[in-house]
Amino acid sequence: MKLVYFAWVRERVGRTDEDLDLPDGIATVADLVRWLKGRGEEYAYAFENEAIVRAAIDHVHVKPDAPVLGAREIAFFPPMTGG
Amino acid sequence: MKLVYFAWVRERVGRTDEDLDLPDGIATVADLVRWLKGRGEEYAYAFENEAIVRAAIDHVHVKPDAPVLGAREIAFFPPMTGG
Amino acid sequence: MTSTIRIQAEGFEIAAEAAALTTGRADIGAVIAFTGLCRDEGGRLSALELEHYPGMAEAELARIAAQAEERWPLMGLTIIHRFGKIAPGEEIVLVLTASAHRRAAFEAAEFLMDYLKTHAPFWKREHLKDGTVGAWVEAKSGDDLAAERWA
Amino acid sequence: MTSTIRIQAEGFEIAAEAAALTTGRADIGAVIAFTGLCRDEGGRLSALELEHYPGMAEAELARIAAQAEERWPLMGLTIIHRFGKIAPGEEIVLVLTASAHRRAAFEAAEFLMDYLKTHAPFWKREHLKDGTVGAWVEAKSGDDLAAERWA
Repeated sequence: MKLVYFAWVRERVGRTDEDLDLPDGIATVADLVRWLKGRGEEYAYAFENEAIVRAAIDHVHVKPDAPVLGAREIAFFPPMTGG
Repeated sequence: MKLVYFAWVRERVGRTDEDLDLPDGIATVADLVRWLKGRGEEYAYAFENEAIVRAAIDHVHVKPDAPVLGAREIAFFPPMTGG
Repeated sequence: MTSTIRIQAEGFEIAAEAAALTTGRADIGAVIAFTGLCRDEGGRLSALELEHYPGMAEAELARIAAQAEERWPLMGLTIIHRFGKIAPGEEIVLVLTASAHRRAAFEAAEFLMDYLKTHAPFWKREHLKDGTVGAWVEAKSGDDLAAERWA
Repeated sequence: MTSTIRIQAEGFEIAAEAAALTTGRADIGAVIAFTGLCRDEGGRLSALELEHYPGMAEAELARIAAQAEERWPLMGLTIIHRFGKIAPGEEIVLVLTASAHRRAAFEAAEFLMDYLKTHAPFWKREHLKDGTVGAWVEAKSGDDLAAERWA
């Protein structure tokens, strides 16, 4: 599965994207975040305030309880500040 | 005193403007309208629905009870349809 | 504040008017340009003819503009209203508002248009495709209600 | 309905974009052009840098535009959002709405801007006059509240 990161989430994680094989038991975006936080300090820092980081699956905004099954690309980013 | 007319009020009165000496006893715009209506059919027609005709004294919108004393120019016109 | 009010027979250039408000400054975050156009009403009209009250029209637009400036933190404001015969598809009116943030610019532009429709001494009459002169356009009660929102 | 959505590094011409919506038709009565500009924040900023999520940004603007079209009787709609480094005084975003009457055009333009601010995947960071890279701009709770008005 492809993960992509933007703005300060990207800076904290230290990469723009990565391909990861998820272990069993990761059903939702929230599960994925919990697992990522255990992978290293950079992830723990990026997701230290889980409530603020937003997610999108295949270019569509989703909530933490969204299922990740079948996702091709999951993105994490701060609240948007366009316009 | 100068009176000016616009749009269908002008068409009904049959003139764009006129200079009139008002008789005694005309204190307000409403008094003026009542007096004008007695001056001929064209005025009676223009002001047949008094509630709809608007007035301005010296370029400022006024209500029927506005005093005419000191006015240089009084205008009568239909509701505005600009913009 | 840059404030421009013009009543004219000629058309106008939105881009030039917007540039006049914003060029050379970096404190403006939002510009609204409202353009009112002449519709042909389903092909019925050949033109709208706009009559106005010279002198009062300028004074009334200036009063409406001053109210908007008092009410919102504007950094620029432009009102251009045309008179005379205007063909379908042509511009009738331009209202520009500039502010640091979008809400003030949006609200001021809506206020200006609502007041202009109900307070500025302009009257429209229809010219029909068959060559005849049609009716005077009637004022809409919806426009009065819109203006009352700001009272 | 004429609907144009572009995400680009280059600037844009409001007049050309407005003409693309209105030229050759006579049923449009109102056009709103909202332009969002880069402010220097009291002389502090040398630029804003806009990062975006390619692919999702286009998809999200298309979704927001479709919602506006469903909600208001629009005859044309344009959204252009820039990315990259933008200097104070330059344009960041353009939203155009066209309708027969002004209320629909005003409401749709406000809706589009409120949703764009809170839903379109763009992020701004400051570049300071002293040559350093400043902070990421924080989302405003006021923008969330503005977007919730339409829910």
